[in-house]
Amino acid sequence: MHGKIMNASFDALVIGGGIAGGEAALNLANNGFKVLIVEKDLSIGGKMILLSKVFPTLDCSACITTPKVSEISRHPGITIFTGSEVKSISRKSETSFEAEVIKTPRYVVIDDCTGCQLCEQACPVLVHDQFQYNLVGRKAAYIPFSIASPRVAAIDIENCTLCGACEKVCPTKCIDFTQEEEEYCINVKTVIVATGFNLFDPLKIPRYGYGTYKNIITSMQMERQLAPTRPFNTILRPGDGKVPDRIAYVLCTGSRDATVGNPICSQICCMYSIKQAQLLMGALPMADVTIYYLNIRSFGKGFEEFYDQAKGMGVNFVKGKIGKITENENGNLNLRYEDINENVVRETEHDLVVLSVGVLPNTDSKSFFRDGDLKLDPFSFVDQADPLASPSKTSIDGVFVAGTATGPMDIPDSILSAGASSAEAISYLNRKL
Amino acid sequence: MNKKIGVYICHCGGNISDYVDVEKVKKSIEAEDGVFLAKTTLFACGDANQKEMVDDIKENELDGVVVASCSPKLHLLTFRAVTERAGLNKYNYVHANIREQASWAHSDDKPGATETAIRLVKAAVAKVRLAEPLYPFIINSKKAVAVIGGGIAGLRAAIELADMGCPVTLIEREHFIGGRVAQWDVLFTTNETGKEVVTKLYNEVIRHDNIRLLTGAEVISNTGSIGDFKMKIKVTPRYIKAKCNEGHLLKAIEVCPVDVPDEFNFNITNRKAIYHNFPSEYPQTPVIDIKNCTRCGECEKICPSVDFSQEEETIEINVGSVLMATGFDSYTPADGEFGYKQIENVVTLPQFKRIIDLNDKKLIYKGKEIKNIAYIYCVGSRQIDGDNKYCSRYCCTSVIYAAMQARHKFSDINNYHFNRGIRTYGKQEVLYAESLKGGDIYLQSYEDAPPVVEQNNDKITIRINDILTAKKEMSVEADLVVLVTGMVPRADNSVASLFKLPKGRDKFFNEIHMKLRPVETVIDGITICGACQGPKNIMESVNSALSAAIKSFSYVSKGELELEPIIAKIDKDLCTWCGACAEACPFDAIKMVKDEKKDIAAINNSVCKGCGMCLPVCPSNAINLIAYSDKEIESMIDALAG
Amino acid sequence: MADIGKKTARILVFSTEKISDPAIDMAGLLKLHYPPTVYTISIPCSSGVKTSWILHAFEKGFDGVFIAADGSDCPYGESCTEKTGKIISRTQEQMKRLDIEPARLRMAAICSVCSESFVKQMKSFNEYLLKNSNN
Amino acid sequence: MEIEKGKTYKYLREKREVSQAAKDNLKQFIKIKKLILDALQESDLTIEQLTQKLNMPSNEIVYYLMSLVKYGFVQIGAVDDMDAYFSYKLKK
Amino acid sequence: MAAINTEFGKELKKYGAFDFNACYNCGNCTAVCSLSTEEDSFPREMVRFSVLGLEDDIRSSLKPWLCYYCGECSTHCPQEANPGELMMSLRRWLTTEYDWTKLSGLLYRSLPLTIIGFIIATLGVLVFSVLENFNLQSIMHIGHLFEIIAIAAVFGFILLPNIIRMWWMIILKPKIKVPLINYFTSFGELIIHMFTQKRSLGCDDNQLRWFEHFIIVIGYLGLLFTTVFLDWFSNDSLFVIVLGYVMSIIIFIVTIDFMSDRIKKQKEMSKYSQPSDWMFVVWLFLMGLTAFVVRLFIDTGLIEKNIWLYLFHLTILVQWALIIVPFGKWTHFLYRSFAMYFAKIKAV
Repeated sequence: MHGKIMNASFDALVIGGGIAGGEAALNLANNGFKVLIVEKDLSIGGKMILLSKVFPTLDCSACITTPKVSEISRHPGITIFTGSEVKSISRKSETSFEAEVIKTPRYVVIDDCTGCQLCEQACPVLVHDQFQYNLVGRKAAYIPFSIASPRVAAIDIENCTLCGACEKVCPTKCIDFTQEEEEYCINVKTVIVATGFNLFDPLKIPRYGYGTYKNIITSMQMERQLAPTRPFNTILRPGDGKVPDRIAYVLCTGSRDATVGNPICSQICCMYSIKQAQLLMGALPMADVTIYYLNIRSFGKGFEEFYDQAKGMGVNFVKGKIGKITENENGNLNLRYEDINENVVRETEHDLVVLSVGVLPNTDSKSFFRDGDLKLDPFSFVDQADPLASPSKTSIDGVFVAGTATGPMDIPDSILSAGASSAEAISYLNRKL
Repeated sequence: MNKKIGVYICHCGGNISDYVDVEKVKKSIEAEDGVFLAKTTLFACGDANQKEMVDDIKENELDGVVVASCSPKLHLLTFRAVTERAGLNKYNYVHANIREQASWAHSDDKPGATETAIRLVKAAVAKVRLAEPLYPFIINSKKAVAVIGGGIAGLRAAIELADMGCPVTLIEREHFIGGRVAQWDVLFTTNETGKEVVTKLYNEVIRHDNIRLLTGAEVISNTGSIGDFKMKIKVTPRYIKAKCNEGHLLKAIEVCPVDVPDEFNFNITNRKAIYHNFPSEYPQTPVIDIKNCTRCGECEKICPSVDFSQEEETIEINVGSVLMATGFDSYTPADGEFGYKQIENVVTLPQFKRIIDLNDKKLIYKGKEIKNIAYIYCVGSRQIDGDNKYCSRYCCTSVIYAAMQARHKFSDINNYHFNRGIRTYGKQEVLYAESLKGGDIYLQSYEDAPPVVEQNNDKITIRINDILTAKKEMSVEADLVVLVTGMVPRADNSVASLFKLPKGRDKFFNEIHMKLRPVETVIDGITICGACQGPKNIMESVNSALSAAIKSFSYVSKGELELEPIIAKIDKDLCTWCGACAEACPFDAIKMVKDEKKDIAAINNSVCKGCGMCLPVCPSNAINLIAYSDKEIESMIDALAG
Repeated sequence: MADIGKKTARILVFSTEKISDPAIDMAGLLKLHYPPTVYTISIPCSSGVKTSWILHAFEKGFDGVFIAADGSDCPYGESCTEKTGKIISRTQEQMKRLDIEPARLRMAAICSVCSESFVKQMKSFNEYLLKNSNN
Repeated sequence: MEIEKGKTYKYLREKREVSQAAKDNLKQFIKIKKLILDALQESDLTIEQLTQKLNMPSNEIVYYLMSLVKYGFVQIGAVDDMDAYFSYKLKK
Repeated sequence: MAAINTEFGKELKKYGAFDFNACYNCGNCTAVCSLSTEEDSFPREMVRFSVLGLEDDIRSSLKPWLCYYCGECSTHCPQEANPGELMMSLRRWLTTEYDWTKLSGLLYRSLPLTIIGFIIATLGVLVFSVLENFNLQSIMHIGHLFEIIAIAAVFGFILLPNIIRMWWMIILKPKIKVPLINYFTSFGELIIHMFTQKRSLGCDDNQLRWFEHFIIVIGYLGLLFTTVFLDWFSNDSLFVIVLGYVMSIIIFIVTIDFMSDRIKKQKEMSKYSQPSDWMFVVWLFLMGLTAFVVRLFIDTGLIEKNIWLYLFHLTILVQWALIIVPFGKWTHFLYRSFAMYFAKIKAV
């Protein structure tokens, strides 16, 4: 059905171009191995590149990610397929795998695009911008975000009306609607699964009213509002554009909750919420920020001190899980919870509510391998075959796992896990070659 | 020579531009001598800007570049690489730190911050004006790594390095390997015992030709640096012949009259001067603890394998990189802290784990059967008054798991957890849920109102104002109190001071950057991993160990390294050889040589570290440090003075 | 909030790349404010500061010079503290001769995490210099 | 069909049906864009005022207005006395 | 200072509670409960007291009675600790605490003992019938007298002392000072709640449940009034006959719905049924049904030849009056109403 199938071979296939996949690929390439990164999104950098600042140092996330990302994209030993998906992987021999990779058309010739954004200006269509988590719109011809890598345009064909406006203005004639899906047959010796995580969808908790009440956002939407590449120029309620001054964080939204099928702790929400609270207090000095929590899990290096710092800045911490949320006529929200310290149920009004959504597995990895060979753990993360002595080993010899594909973890842990998987992959390659 | 200089001023996505008027900075330096172009950018480090810089340098034939952005610790190397890609020598690049030292430091004073930034950028421009191209020295890097510490992290790193094809010397201070993991019994998630894990790794270690294992070994000196560390290692003998008869040895242990506290069991039991840690420890040969041995000779009479003639050795090794995996100590509570050492039956978590391991069927401690156990959390962690502000991260899971193990192994155990908020992060949460369902009782207090342990007659009572019960005062009578002690840095960290490793606020070893360079230290060639870097559980330790292994490997794998050409330089005309510089040099890098007419000093390029200690002592001002010459420093001072 | 526009002393800091620089950076990171007229020049080691540089700074109008010394943490060896001390005393003697108040040169060991101590030093030095300024 | 560079959209038009949803979405955006820009033509307005004037849900106004800011049609004006609402004006 | 007693939790499991130990004290249950107020927050506090075994605090608390078991707390409990079922178990436990005879505790904890009790009641009816030579007239007459006497006796010897014990536990022992006048001013509350259970209207689930309960209370009291005071089976007034029919129909129709819920287990509150729950609803159903059929047989003249039918009805009646009413779930109806009354007294 497709034209031709292209063949290529690499030493290692890294699935996922987030921070873990990127770090693993760099380690491998720096040691002389040829690496292919297959990234589903239009840009590498994963979720981290979209964050505001990172705890506990408050470095801006982009400042850490962008140089890494440009190092990856420049590296002669690394090939990157963006907008591509692994369809299947099967073992071909003792020492090799064959991967079927589908590259969906971008309708833009990456090498020719200069990122001038003229097409974006010309495009008449406006749809929700997924990289701004739907807070604003984007065009159907668009550059994913300003620090994307590659920073080139793409056409969202689902929403494109084929009016041709973009093509008319493109100075380098790099827009090409004749592109078709390409199928690659990739031969590799080892595979690193770095498929990352999904965020919990709060629509699954109807009593919180996300989606219905417009001034409830997810933590990722707040992350975007605080990021340098933010959608609004300041922090605004998406319901009516008001600058909020009583902001609430609802921790454990979709974590530690058997009723939504996710009994585990997401490990990062406490800290990112504390970080956002600190940033909000900086951005909106008059605002009150309240964090409703079950237990604060500030366990990492410098985390407890960071938590103390937030308390010192005046962030209000209330122990109690939010039971339900109702909306007032002015768009403000009433949060009902039990104040555990006082042992009484209370209802408190806030004008913006941030749901600190949890980490869910990205179950894509399940379908890569034939016959369900890649074992998953009870929570559908990639199972670690030997979690204590070889944390990146999976149930398949020669396939390693890095970062949040094995479970929730923060950025430093993801990077260490990526380091571990690349180390194991290199010694595997040494043993097999 | 008039340079063409390009200046890039970074917004840092608001980090700088929120406090520093970057446009004003740009305007005020545009007129500076030599500045050809000045630009502001949202992210200087972003790919797009990097490309733009390369294009600018090429197109305009710039021969000097300044980026004013964050600390050079983060991105000096990034921009040096950019200039190199553009075909410009990377030492024609100068970094101005206007984030940490201007926008952030003076975020309370925007005009002040802007003014500071202007001066800092002008100083950088002044410096780059005088910069000259420099070329790195290439040195040989010995393809070998020393791994210090034979615990789980060290073992795992050593195996990985060996697998990657790198010779490793694994140095363990104790006579037995396995570190803390060997001391733990059943381990969380896999239910393997610590012994099983250590056995598995030990078998790999001895299988490997690339690994040389030294036990009872301590690093006593280090000279040299990256690529070429020269270390002396003192190896204490076992005083037992390698080939020994086990039956005889067991008898020898039996007859030994010495009785000293057994550190392996955290002093809850005693051992002899000739001892095993446990029957299957590694290496399997027992040891005579010569410090406590009375030389009575009883063992020698029974066992021909005992050999007091063995002598301490000093081994010299030469490696390209050092990987530190020295582990942690468990916090020792102060006398009287929750009754420690004042009330009998108050033990620490590691002791408790050993107690579980040593008992069978019934849980007996000090002759009494234990039924009710109280666990007091955060002892030595998250301290309000003490120094340890940090959370030790592993203890919640560790103690919950140990408590469950006690409940399963022995009958009728009641567990009471006096905690400050349970932190079973990630998948460990299921363990907490299981513990609750199993009937363990959790009581929570705030840090400023910890539980109180009291002894009345024979009974130990623990009282707490439980915030989960509206701060009602609750009490429990316990047979055993377990203090859940956190991780602290090793008390004896002499090996670290040999290498001058920097420590963080928490006194653990500090990495350069938690996310960018998480296992590297400011001392080139030395990597850190495991719990010596901060509290970690086993999986996290191993992840960092493998990351450190690959980093250490990258220092030595190519056999050579590039070194910074920043060294001292002698002005032959001015030098009159007085010897003051040679005396001042801590590295012995300066020697006298005969020049045409006179004696002068000469620098050994590959030994000089570029510290500059020789500069101020020269009476004739004949020495300058490359890139820090009088001219450069003075022109910077001029620029800063404004 | 700082008193914006209030006069502060001009202080030149010689700090070291591996030890005191990180502390000064961290002071910024933690937003521990100090006078904005404090400028830093980074060098490899505090025992490499030349007297002539310090005198040059006074000549150019700096009110004070501060050496953020490595102290015992110095990666180049333990002699650093002693050597830096000697430079200070030698320079101060020269300053006396040139009729510059010797207290306008200060030194303190700033370890890699001594951010608070650095800021304290800068504030007290600033106050001292303002009080004793001739204007 | 011959493919002409710069007019490849014509090629795809032959092969691919543009979905009705995409067409509707475009129509709606053009309509709302015009409404908002016309309203701002008269005077600077806050989102609250726009909501009343256009009789549209305020969250939709936020979405479209911010998109218009993003693409340079509208710029952000002053904030009110309560620091609560910004006004918006046309970009000249 | 209160000592922790883990035995209590184990005891409570005999009353049907389970998994409540899993509670990690997030307070979600309290927050989603629409009956929970700042003055009276539950159920988490009760869960916590149960885990720690704070018997005295539970005994003196009215909170278990303030819950009408809509089940929201259990549905949304992130630890699946079933606070709703715990509250139900606490009501059972409290019932036995109030009961001076302690017989209700036996019934809740042991199904065999319950069955023996029912068999004894059945045998009693049989023995009595044999003694009366199966004479329908005299059996029906004595049956009617029995009803009057049983009601008076159960109320006088068991329920009244138990309510006094309840009062002692809730007001007297915790030394709560209550002005005497409150007892009179709050009396209306008792009556209103007894007949309408209006508090359950605050529950989130639906108004139908409240309506059903209301109807069944009306039906039950109506049937009781018709049979006992109007002597339905011996009365010839058309109004009384129809009234009895209507009341008994209401009872068995509504109980059928209740039973089907318990079988379907779709609603949270009907997921976990204890024998005591089943007994209550089944016997109520049988009462309504048998009373209906007996009167039908009387009206159609079939009863003479089918005296067993009346005996069956009588057996149900005896079991109901002597076991379920004084010791079983029926008491909840009474205690709940008094709980509202005491709550009002305390609050005024």
